[in-house]
Amino acid sequence: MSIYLGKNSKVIVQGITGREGLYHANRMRTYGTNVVGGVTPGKGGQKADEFAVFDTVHGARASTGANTSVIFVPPPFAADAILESADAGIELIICITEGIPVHDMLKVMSVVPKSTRVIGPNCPGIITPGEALAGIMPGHVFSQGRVGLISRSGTLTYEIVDQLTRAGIGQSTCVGIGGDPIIGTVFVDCLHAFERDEKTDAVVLVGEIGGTDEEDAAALIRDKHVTKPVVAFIGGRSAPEGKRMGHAGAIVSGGGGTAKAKIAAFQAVNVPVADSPADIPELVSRSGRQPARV
Amino acid sequence: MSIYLGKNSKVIVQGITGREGLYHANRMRTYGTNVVGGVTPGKGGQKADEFAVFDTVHGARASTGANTSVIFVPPPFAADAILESADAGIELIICITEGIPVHDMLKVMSVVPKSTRVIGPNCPGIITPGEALAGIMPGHVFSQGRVGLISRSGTLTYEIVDQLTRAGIGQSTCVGIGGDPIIGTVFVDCLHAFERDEKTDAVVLVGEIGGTDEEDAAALIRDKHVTKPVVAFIGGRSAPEGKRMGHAGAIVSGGGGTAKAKIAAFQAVNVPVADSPADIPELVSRSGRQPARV
Amino acid sequence: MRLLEYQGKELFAAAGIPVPTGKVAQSVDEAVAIMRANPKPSVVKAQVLIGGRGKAGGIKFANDERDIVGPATVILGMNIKGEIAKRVWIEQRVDIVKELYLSITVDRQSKRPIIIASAMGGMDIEEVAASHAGAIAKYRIDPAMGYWPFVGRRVAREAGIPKEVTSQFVDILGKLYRLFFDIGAMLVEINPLAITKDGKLIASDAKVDIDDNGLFRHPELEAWKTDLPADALEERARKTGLAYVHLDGDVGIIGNGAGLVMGTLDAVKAAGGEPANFLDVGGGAKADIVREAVNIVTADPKVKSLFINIFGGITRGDEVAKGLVEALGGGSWSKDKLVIRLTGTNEKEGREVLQANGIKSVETMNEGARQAVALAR
Amino acid sequence: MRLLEYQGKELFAAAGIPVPTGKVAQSVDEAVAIMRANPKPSVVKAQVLIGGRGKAGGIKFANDERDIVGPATVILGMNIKGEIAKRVWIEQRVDIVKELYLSITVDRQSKRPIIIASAMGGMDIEEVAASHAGAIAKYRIDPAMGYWPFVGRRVAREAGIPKEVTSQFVDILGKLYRLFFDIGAMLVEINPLAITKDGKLIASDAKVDIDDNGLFRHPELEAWKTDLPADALEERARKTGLAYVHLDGDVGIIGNGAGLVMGTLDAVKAAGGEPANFLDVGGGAKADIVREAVNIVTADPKVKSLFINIFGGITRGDEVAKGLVEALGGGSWSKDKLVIRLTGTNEKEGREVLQANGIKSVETMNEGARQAVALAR
Repeated sequence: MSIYLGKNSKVIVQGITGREGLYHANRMRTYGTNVVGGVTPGKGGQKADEFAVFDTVHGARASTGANTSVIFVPPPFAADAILESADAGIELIICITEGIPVHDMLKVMSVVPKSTRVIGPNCPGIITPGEALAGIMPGHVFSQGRVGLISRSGTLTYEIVDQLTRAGIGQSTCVGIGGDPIIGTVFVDCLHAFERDEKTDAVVLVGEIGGTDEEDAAALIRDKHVTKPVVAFIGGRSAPEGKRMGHAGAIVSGGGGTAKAKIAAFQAVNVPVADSPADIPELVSRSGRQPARV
Repeated sequence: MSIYLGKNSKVIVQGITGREGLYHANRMRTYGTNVVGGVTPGKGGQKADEFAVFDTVHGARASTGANTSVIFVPPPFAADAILESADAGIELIICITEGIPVHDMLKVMSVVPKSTRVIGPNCPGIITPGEALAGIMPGHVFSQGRVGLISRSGTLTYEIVDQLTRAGIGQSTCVGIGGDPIIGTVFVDCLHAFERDEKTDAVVLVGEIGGTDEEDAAALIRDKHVTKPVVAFIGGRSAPEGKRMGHAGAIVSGGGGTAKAKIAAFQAVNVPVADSPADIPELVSRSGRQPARV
Repeated sequence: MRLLEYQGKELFAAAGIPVPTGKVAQSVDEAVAIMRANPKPSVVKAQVLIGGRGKAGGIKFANDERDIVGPATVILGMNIKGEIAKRVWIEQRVDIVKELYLSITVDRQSKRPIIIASAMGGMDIEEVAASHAGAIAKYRIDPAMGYWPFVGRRVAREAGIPKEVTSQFVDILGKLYRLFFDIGAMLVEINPLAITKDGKLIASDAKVDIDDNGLFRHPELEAWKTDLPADALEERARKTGLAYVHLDGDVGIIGNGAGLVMGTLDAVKAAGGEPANFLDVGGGAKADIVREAVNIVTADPKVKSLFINIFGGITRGDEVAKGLVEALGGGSWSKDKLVIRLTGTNEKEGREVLQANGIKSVETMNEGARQAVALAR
Repeated sequence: MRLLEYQGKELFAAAGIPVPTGKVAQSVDEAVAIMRANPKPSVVKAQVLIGGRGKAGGIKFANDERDIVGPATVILGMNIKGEIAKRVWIEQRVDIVKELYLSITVDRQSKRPIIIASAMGGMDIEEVAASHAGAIAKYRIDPAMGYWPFVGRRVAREAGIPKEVTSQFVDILGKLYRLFFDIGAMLVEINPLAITKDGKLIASDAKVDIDDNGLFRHPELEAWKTDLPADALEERARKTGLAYVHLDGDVGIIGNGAGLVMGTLDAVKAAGGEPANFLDVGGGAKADIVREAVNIVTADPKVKSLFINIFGGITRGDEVAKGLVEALGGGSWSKDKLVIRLTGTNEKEGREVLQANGIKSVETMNEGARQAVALAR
């Protein structure tokens, strides 16, 4: 295990009897993740493919010892699902669902205990290559190694990871933190974790327009809380103000959240910012400590 | 200073331009309390007797460095006043107001930071004899000494303290925790504080019917978290079930909260329970370590 | 403020919680009219706050306008453990196959609302707790979080609520929580929460207790107060702002501060007497309040002696003495059947007033209690 | 969903926030009728979402049914920075002595609603922030705590709100917070919040932005959607579940995943081109979705070349290729003006489909961007 997720993670899927939930439960298991069951209210006691289904997360946790949950339930019920997992003592909650009302997430994040880590929503999940995959990422593009990755975007992550892997640079853990305005885990959280992680030598940070998460990350680096090399990429340099670019959180408004400001913030703390995903492997290779090859 | 309140406490009065607020602000100052001002929204900049009046607790704290607030505002506005003080960083909030809706206190206690101590509501306040009085207690019956006192009742406290003082037994700090069902500070909190306090040798605990605070205190003593001698008195032995005895919290319901159960709980952990307030001085004198005389 | 069943059910219905169709009647004629308009097999229930009305004969059945006459006549005016039934609630019978229990109350220890549920409904929950603790599920809600459906699912599972009705249960619990919150309740209880033959959940009974301190936010509930059984003296005291509780003994008691008055009651009881009441004049009481307190306590014909126990903190001894003299001057009570103990602020001035009017005072609470008990003999 | 001023003011009024009396008109006749019914000195305001309507001539005045004709005629149909004013809001003028600023929005960093207030209202708050940072008060509310009056008092004091209107301000802020919460808003803004000559606060303007993800809880607001200016292609895409944003360039872009599409736009721009749009087909897109995506992008007459950039994670390359072939087969676009880059899951199968249909593909995103820009020249 690098950060958050590893071989000891026992994963349940909330919404396992749904099309998406079951499909990805199988994919995760195929990847090697220890998927111990799933939850769908009212369907407890049934089986979904080979997975045991429970009515409640409490029940699932009591029976399986699950410590991680991946959530696929529809937006109106997703906040409830997150809170249920937190209430049941699940430590790592990964919410894939896209389209959760922002106010639901405001409420969720204000009441979830500090000891619970929520990732997402509207995220592709998290992968520690060779150990476990919790989410919807295409496992085959990832490779084991010592570069951590944090990203607000899914496919852009795959694109970048694919290039890293092709360049022989493996990953310790890759976290898709999600494209919504209010998310459980932000760049700063992951940077802290990667900084402490012995299996990570450098970090790739994939940001985009909207908000100030990237600026906060730059401030953390400026204040020396992160000493490992960081390479950044910022998507949305060509996005006009006021237009939401697919992700609910990717919007430049009131002159705030521009790619320009984010790039400047990183450059000011000597974090190289790639012009194109294709440039990232080389920037990583050149960065401070040389990450070990696969 | 023994617990919570002492010479370094800088006290403001919320609701200082009200009749009660101003009367007791003057009484507190006369006792020697460092009353640095008061708050009444809309009346900032005025004077109430010799006290500076502020519009907000923030303003009062910024100008005076207040760390303690005594609240006299009417019930509909009292929860707001408590939260205002907490938000402004006041460390000790004593709410005298009687009649605050229970649901207001549920909300308040669920959002007030753990670092903020709320005493009351519906309480007479707190006194560290010879140092400071924050509340409505008649200061003249108290005397300096080494016995701590915690009580759900006001006048019963004065009655008991009067007897202690007449018997030559002074008090370190006396805390009126209030007679409502939901209160900020309970017996257990005060017992912990007195246990750690170097200036307290023994504790008098004045309970009454309703709830299980006394049973919780007995459990704390049973578990050796409190090693100093404790003497208890329980009011309401003659109260019938289902009748509220003056205090909103003093009610036996569903067979729970009886004086009998509370007395039994204390006796089971070798805490002597006085039959009458008049017996308390002798029980204190006989208890474990001999408290120092005034 | 404890509500009668019909009031609780009205709140339930407004909150979207299923209740049997029903109407309340204050007279036999009204009851007959109700059955004439809707001749369905019905339950006729005495509207009293006291428990155990069923065993006392306060629940009967009727099918039409003719056979409602008997039950309504018997129940209206019935004395159930001291409480008179002034109303009957007539509701259509439902076929019940199982009874559940569901309530939300205030948990003082955790400072949170607590949900209590059980698949063993229809009996006293304390009895279930004593005999089948495992059959009861409890959940303390963080009021900052509020109710979310997962809470209901968790409670349902832990209480062993049948799976077929779990989603109804979750829905009802959500509505019950909102009601609890909206009206500032101390207790909302559905016992039994019935499962009908056709698999529906329905609130067969309703027990609601609203926090008196929060009632100012609900003027719309004020009207119901007059429907509730009340002690005339308690009502009178409430209007003066005095805390008075009527009890069964013969020693009248007045004091200042709830704790001290409770202690005084205990002292009277310990001296072998029976307190007639609890009366707290509050802090800083002036002469007129003391006078009214004496009048209220002594208006109870059972009172044989009066014990006044004042510890002067904010309350001034001379004010108390003046009020007492005024009350006695008005002829409402004889000083021969009176014991007063006055200490604290202005005790000297107070005792002078008493002495000047020939009223004797004692030094301690226990001595006062002894004398008051002796006077009541 | 950004609301027009008149919609925002309707919400404000329902929430108890004082707004000037007003009515909305879609035609000159309607405007005349409004003034005939209520001939008061009025402001006539273009209902557009874009800022700066005042400077663009979109705000005029009228006193009666005769002199409304000119302003209404000019404003209705007016093109303000590309947005057509389809409605005017006619409201009674108020005598303003001072303008304040008040808003609540979502603070991403603290994950809390944030209240922003200033005694310097009537101008862009970002400008105030830049020039007079000290004149702005901010307060991040814990949503678990909710709004309490002390928050308003604190904000009022820190923003320098005049004391005479502080209690009104506290009240309005409480109502604004409830509205923000009730409708799931991303932004509620009153700028200016005017102080009238007679010392009353009134919302002179209203800016409301509701979270689209929360709209399903507010079917009552759905009707307003049709009043809002919208891009026809964006509407069409929304119905298919595609995320499409219309831009000003000539290189059409389709990709999967918001981040990848954004990155593709950036690559096109870096290659010297101008993206015509943003279009994300989402994860796991099937052939029919791809076909519709091609149709939507190429329906924009400005599009001169099309760049499709797919990274196959869940999305399968062969499905994308099939959809593309179908779209081209339908004649909606020529393969000569097309560049496709297909990688990841089933990339081989996809490329075979493309090859079989004479469609060439490139290896990298940057190469694709270069070719697409060249094709648009």
